[in-house]
Amino acid sequence: MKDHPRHARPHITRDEGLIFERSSPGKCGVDLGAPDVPPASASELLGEEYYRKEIPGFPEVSELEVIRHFTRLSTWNYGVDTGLYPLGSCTMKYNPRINEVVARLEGLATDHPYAPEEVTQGCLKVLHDTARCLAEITGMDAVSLQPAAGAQGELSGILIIQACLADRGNPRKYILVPDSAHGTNPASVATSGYQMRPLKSDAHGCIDPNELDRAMTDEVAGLMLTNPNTLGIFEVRIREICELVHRKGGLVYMDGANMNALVGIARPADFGADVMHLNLHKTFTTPHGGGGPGSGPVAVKKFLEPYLPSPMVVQAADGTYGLDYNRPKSIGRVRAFYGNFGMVVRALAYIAANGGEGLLETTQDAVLNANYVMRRLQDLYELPYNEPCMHECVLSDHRQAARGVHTVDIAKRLIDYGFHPYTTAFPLIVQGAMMIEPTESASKEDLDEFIDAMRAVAEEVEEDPEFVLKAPHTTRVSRLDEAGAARKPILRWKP
Amino acid sequence: MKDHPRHARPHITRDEGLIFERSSPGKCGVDLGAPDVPPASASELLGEEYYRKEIPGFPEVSELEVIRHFTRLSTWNYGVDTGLYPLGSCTMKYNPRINEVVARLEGLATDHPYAPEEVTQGCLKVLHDTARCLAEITGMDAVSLQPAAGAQGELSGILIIQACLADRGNPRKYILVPDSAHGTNPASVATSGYQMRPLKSDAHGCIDPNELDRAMTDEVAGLMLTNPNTLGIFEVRIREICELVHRKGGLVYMDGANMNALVGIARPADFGADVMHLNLHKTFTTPHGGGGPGSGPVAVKKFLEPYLPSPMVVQAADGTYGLDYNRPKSIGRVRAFYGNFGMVVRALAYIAANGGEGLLETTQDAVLNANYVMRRLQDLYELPYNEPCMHECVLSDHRQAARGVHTVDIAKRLIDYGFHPYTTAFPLIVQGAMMIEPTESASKEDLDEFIDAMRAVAEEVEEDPEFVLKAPHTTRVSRLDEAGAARKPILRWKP
Amino acid sequence: MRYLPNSPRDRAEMLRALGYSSIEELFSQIPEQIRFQGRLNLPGPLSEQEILEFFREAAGQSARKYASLLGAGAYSHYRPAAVDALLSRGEFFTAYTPYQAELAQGTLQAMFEFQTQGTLQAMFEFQTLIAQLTGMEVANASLYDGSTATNEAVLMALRLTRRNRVVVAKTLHPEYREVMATYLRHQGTEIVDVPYSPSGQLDVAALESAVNKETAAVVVQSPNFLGAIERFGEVAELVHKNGALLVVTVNEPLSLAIVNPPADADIVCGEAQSFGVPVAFGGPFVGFLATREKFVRQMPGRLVGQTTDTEGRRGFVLTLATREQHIRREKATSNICTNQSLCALAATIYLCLLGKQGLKALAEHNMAKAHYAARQLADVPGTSIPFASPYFNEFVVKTPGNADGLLRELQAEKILGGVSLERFYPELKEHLLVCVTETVSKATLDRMVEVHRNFSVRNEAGAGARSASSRPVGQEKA
Amino acid sequence: MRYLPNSPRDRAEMLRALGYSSIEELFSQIPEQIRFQGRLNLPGPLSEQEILEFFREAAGQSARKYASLLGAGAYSHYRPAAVDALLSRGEFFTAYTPYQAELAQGTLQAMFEFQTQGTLQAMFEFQTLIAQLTGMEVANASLYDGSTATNEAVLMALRLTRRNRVVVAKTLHPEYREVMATYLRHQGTEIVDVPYSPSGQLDVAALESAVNKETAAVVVQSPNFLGAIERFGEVAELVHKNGALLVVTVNEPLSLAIVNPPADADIVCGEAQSFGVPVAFGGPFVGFLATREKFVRQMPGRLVGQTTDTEGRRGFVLTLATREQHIRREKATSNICTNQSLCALAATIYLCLLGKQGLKALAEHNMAKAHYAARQLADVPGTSIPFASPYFNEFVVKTPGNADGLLRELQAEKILGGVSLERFYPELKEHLLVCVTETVSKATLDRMVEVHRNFSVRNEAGAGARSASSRPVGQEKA
Ligand SMILES: Cc1ncc(COP(=O)(O)O)c(C=O)c1O
Ligand SMILES: Cc1ncc(COP(=O)(O)O)c(C=O)c1O
Repeated sequence: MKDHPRHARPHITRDEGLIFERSSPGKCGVDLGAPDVPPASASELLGEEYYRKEIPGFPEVSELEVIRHFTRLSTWNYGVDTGLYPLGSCTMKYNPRINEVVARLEGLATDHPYAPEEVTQGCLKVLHDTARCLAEITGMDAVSLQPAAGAQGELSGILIIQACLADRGNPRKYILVPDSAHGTNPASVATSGYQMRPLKSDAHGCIDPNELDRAMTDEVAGLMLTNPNTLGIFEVRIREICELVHRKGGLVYMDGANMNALVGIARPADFGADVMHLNLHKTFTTPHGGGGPGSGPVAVKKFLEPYLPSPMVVQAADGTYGLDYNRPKSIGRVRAFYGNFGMVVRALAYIAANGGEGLLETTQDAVLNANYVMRRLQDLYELPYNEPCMHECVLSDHRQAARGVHTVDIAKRLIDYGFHPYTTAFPLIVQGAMMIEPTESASKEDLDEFIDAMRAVAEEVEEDPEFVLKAPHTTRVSRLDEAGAARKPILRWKP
Repeated sequence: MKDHPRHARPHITRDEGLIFERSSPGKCGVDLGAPDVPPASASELLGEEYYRKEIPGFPEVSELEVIRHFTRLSTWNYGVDTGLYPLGSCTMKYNPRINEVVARLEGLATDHPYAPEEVTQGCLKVLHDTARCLAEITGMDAVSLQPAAGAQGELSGILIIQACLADRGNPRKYILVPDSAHGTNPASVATSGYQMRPLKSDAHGCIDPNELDRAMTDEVAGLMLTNPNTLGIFEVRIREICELVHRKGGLVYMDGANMNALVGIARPADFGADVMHLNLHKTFTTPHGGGGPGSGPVAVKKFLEPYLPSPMVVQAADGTYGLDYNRPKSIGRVRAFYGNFGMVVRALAYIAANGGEGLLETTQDAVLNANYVMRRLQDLYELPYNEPCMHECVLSDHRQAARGVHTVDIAKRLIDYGFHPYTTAFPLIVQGAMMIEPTESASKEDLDEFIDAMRAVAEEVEEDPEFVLKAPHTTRVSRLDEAGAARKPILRWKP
Repeated sequence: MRYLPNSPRDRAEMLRALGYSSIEELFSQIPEQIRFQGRLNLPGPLSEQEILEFFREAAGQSARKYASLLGAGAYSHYRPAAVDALLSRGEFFTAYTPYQAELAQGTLQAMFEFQTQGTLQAMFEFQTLIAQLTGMEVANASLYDGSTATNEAVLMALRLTRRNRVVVAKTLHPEYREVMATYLRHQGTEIVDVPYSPSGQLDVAALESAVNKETAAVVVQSPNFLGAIERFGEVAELVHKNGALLVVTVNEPLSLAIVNPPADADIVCGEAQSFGVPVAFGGPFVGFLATREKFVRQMPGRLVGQTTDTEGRRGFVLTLATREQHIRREKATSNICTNQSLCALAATIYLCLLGKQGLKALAEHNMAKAHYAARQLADVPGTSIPFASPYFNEFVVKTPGNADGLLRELQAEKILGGVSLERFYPELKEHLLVCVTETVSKATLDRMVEVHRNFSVRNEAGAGARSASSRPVGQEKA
Repeated sequence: MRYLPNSPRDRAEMLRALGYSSIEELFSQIPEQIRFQGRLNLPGPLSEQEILEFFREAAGQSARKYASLLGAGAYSHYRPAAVDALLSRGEFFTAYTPYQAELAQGTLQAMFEFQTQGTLQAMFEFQTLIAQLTGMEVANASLYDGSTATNEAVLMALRLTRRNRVVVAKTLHPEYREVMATYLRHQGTEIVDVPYSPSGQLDVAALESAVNKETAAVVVQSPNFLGAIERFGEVAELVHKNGALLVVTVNEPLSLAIVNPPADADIVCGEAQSFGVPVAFGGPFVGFLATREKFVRQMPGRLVGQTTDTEGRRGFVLTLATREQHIRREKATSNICTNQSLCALAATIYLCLLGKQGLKALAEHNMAKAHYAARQLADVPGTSIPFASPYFNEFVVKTPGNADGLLRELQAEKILGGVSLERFYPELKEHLLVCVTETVSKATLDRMVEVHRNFSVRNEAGAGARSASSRPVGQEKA
């Protein structure tokens, strides 16, 4: 088989067992010293009934060992800092370092949520400013920063629709969700108490207005759509679609996870969405952190503002900020306190670093990059929906599957080439989907390397499919036994 | 060949070219904005004669690319954070994280050396406190924190001897340096203007008092010794040795690079040293940083205090701190400002974290670890000087060399086992030296793994010397062409 | 823009390759009338130095100069430097969730474990640590926060019991109760409150009458919102007798280092912010949920499992993903996707650093300080500690006058003296919830007591019907 | 102790393996009389929280609340967040020098390049960046600081020319001159000073008479200690005509982004602290030394070279180690071993971030600010800018009265207004050295000028022999 140029090589990395296996009695990673108050015997204060003698199996290690342990673990990870992370739908963009600095400033990182408003004006201002910026970017009128992640933003939004329609007399029963939707959409609908009704996409991967017209009965509360949709395609008839829903007494929820395609280009409020969420951990550069924390602000049109979660941050006439709990129509709280504040700080820092022009340039690069990848790969990989794409593109393994190699296998082989794989298996409407979102954080150089790798793998599939099926060949672990893990789950260490 | 258990495996790592190769015109990793003063044309202010249009070849990259570039480079390094670093004579111990925090505190990290003393009392206090601690630890009476590293500490100390003897009437001509000494010792002597006279070690690897007696003529200004010496052996006749030098009108300089063996156990001033340096980047946990910065304070007995570098930090009767420049007998400055202050902050944090007891426990662990390694390896590797060791031990490749495998080869093979090698080729008095300093930062578990690896390599040398000679087998690069590099040096990138 | 790695030349080349003559053409499919024509009215562009100045300014308008006795679900503990040093490694904080899995050829195939083994192993350790702390068998890899974790526990109990009625202690954090109300409102679930007894603990008699055979779960917090550590023996019996599940919420889990975990609980959930996660104005925090092994298939959120690779080496994967939204969509056990991984990592690092001895010592340290403060306050004439049950680092103090007034006086002394309880419990008008952690010095506590004393003296003088209002509050109808 | 990874059990097992019954026995070879018997009188042990408090206290007694116009070899520039984020990676800051090499079987074999390729490549980039900035052919991988770099340059020139006389501009940083005096005193080297001219630049006539055929090097700083940018054409000619080497020191190398490098110099050395290294009360900083290729074998300090591995892949090694102390011992080109690697890495990261455009823009920014300040000051009656030569971000201002008094007045306004020059140049009694970087706001500059104005008004009023003292200082005998 031809030896294709790769942009990665194996290098020795340390093994590292579980921290519990390093433990030895008497070690400790902190020294606390004596308290400055008279000592008190916890066992006496608590008495036998309550007093716990020890936590069996808890680790005992020194500070150094903790540093080594997690440093070593970290080296087995791949992050945006490592390289291109073209994971479709995840918007793995650069996480600016200044954001990490400002989020850790004493005051912002330390203020207590129940401290009096007059001593937390800085935090409140950050919340208020960010809400205002997000309203400007989406064209919406009001924003709550409370939801902890996208899925919670979705739930909040659906509950808002419910509250509004209930106020109008009938909350109705169903929410329409296109079959291309992200898994959280149907799950959030289910959590809200609505029932989900799927909506079939048309030949262009988009919502079919006729289909929608049929589905949009008076039992349907609204439509939950994603724009650009999960194929990376802009719903060109969006206006018509929203009007249709509105005409039939429904409301339009927009999943804003793909806003990286639209910032500065088009505003959901302008094309008809009534309520939407944003993922600060996608569009607004707050780090994914290996799975969170995220932040999923929900933005609404004026008429939905009364339903937003409580409390809201408000600015008084004298310029001071405060929390407004007097919101009788609110859906209530979706979590404790005011949201993932630390993420909000980072998002605001990102917005301010860019300004309007910077954000527009960012969107342009994101879309340019995705189109470049799509066009340079479509001769070797099937392009199921041949439309200009926005921030991401979806190819498929159709041709490779004929040789027994599927999207997952190609993804794993990419690892040997030094890349994090694209998203596989999503959206569900594309069999063998390969969903590629380079984001604006990829340079042309990165993309060319990635494209070369993808093309090389396509060749390998022709020449030696078995080899690809066994990939990756250069990682610390080889293919793991998933089935065994699920059959007899081992979910914790035991001595 | 037997497959020995290894504590490391290869894992894919990204390639990364030179930053210059990523450059593309118009990119920039910062945005400065406009100055808040009226703009000025540098080209006009400077005129053609002075004005530089551009720096040819200078890189142009985005912030993200800088992050990726250096993150990737870092993954090719091995640090104390990665694992055991038994590099003899280097004292590669844990660098506490709190030290990094306090050294970066605004005020300590930002004060200007020429700011008035009344507004820099905090920095001056840190210098003063640290000097006092180091005096206590060494038993010396005065300490200057000015020298930038060990070698500069050595030079300062030798110049102090020179100044003192000159004051006494005759600076003399020679300094005696044992043949086991670190390379900086003879180099520092040469820099001072003295001439170096080597002193042969005795059968125990120590200074031979008879030999010393012969060598210690009235042309000899003093003895520069290391204790424990570079074999890790405590000079048991140190008192006698110092007395001899003193009796013959000389002074004793002690290289304190090995103080990790002595803190809390013995004080150089108590056993006769007149002047010494410390390596804060060894004994006192300031990070090595891939080659510095270090800090090499010089400590002296009372009678040598007048000769210490200028200025000295002093405390006035009212408790305030200041700089004393009025030091007519001083050897002068050895560098600008007051020393590597940032390193001093870290060292003080380390001392305070430990207190006296902690430092003693540290020394004990360091010595225990070294003896443990020595005793568990001496059946397979030659132990040229069979003495109890202090903080490090020196074995040799004598037996392995018979099969054509040398210390360097064994060192390189250790890399495949997941370890950083020990020090090779030093001290010079041991042919094929393998100098192992585990430090107190190695746990028994680490040592057992290391010992297993060393034993496994010894077996491999027996079974398949060729394989060991080609090691390492698991690193990104294989053996590099040193000779070619030196013959036609390429010392910079060119377009 | 400094974050963008494409140069103008790169862009031009790519456009050319695509056959476009301008960047505008990329967006030509978007109908003209819905294109945004204006300029976004946003701050910036700012240089990094300007960003720093902006947020420094904001950070300056904070409570950072105040000593804080605020707890109530957000606890200030010292965060060792190693925590942030490790979290700041790009491989951790810039990685994605290792969550994708595909149902391929009938089996589930995970995709990203090769490049997220670090996070996966750390999450496995988190699960273990939480299981150890709570005394449960298994724990998941985090939920949003204590409030949603409690809510998810309730949803889980509804699924497990197929019942639709929940009994909740009034001393569950009031905001957690609000969250539950939001989520359950539309499920038609009945929520029944149980008051606290005069000791501050759950009113067991009231519980007895509240719990019945339709009850899915009983939810109790410990230490509860009033600081009281609950006793579970009788409670658990009552709950289980009715076939319901006992859900215990812990939002100051440091207590678990010296307080027995609720061994008879079915689900122990809560908030792990105390473990190395900054208070940060209330988020991001980190919810946890631990339970018995037999309930694992109804757990919400991600689970990391141990397995082996083809060469027999240990490795970690996300497992039981068929519970999750990306596989099961509307039938998933929860809609959660992104969770609080990095905060869970912080907690993992923190717990490893402190370890068995350190965590216990710290808990004792907190307890000693809180009890010192409470004793001093109890000595202030007119001021009392109304609840007699054992407490950890948080307790209620009753003042002889308007609590908000007292808080203002403390504030003038640069002390945030506690949370006024009236806001959450109208019957607790003159009561403050006071939390004392290791971050508060004895000197501050003494100063705090002085302010209380002065306040008491002044209010005692003017007080008329004092004896009436000092009757233990628990006896009032809750 | 929290840093120690051995448990009591580990220690006991190891002692047992060694046949010792106590840890004390490990030290039995040390004669009793020289064993330290007492307890070290040291602070601590402190918890991490206490350490933080101690240093916060110290940091509080600092000038951090002051705006600073201090330069003089230590420059406050904004440090982008990426610099510390990258330096803080353990693989960089906890690694050792990749310096060991052995002369084995007649050839030099380096040992540690396998595990330090990252540092090696970064240092190769540092060398390249310094060479580009200085316009020289090659640069080394750092020296201690600007002062020792200058001194090493002189020592190098002594070796290259085999002469023993050095001519030094009086406007070389006074502390650099002191360092040189310390090092050269014992080499019997003659040091000759050359004064500055009325313009602030080197007095070329004086240089002409000072330099001769015994002269090894002429050392000139630019911008010099008075802020003046030197012109080198004539100087270089003079130096080279005499067979000497021209050593140019630059300690504000940001100037090199808009000021032509001294193309005719033989060695350009100095201080790179400006590039992302904190001022930190004067250290650690980072010295650099660049020169012509033909002099490379006399260079001090480490050099990283590019080479290839057995498979033809590019790699980096420390090269020409036969110049260094660990190989050559007393015959080494310098005694330096540990250098300033991490600071050099900071500078490398910083320079990559700013890059061609950013560095130039920043230099222009500095220049605009400094010139604004100087113009405003020049407008203050009685205050003047005595030296007419071009300057970058630092200049001398002459005040109509006691400079220290003026500085105290500025200090009262929370401004550190400059360095009083009298301390270094007795003839410059009423002169201040003022440095203006991008970190100082216009508002601060305006406030500073106001203080000058008030000071001038007061002093002008009382001044008698003012006209005499305002004559350009350069004309006084230096
Ligand atoms: C299109 C889409 N919608 C919603 C979500 C859910 O967001 P979160 O993970 O923040 O809950 C995602 C995230 O993966 C997504 O890609
Ligand atoms: C024994 C000994 N002496 C002196 C030194 C020189 O110290 P530095 O590298 O700080 O100049 C070293 C450092 O390697 C050493 O090991």
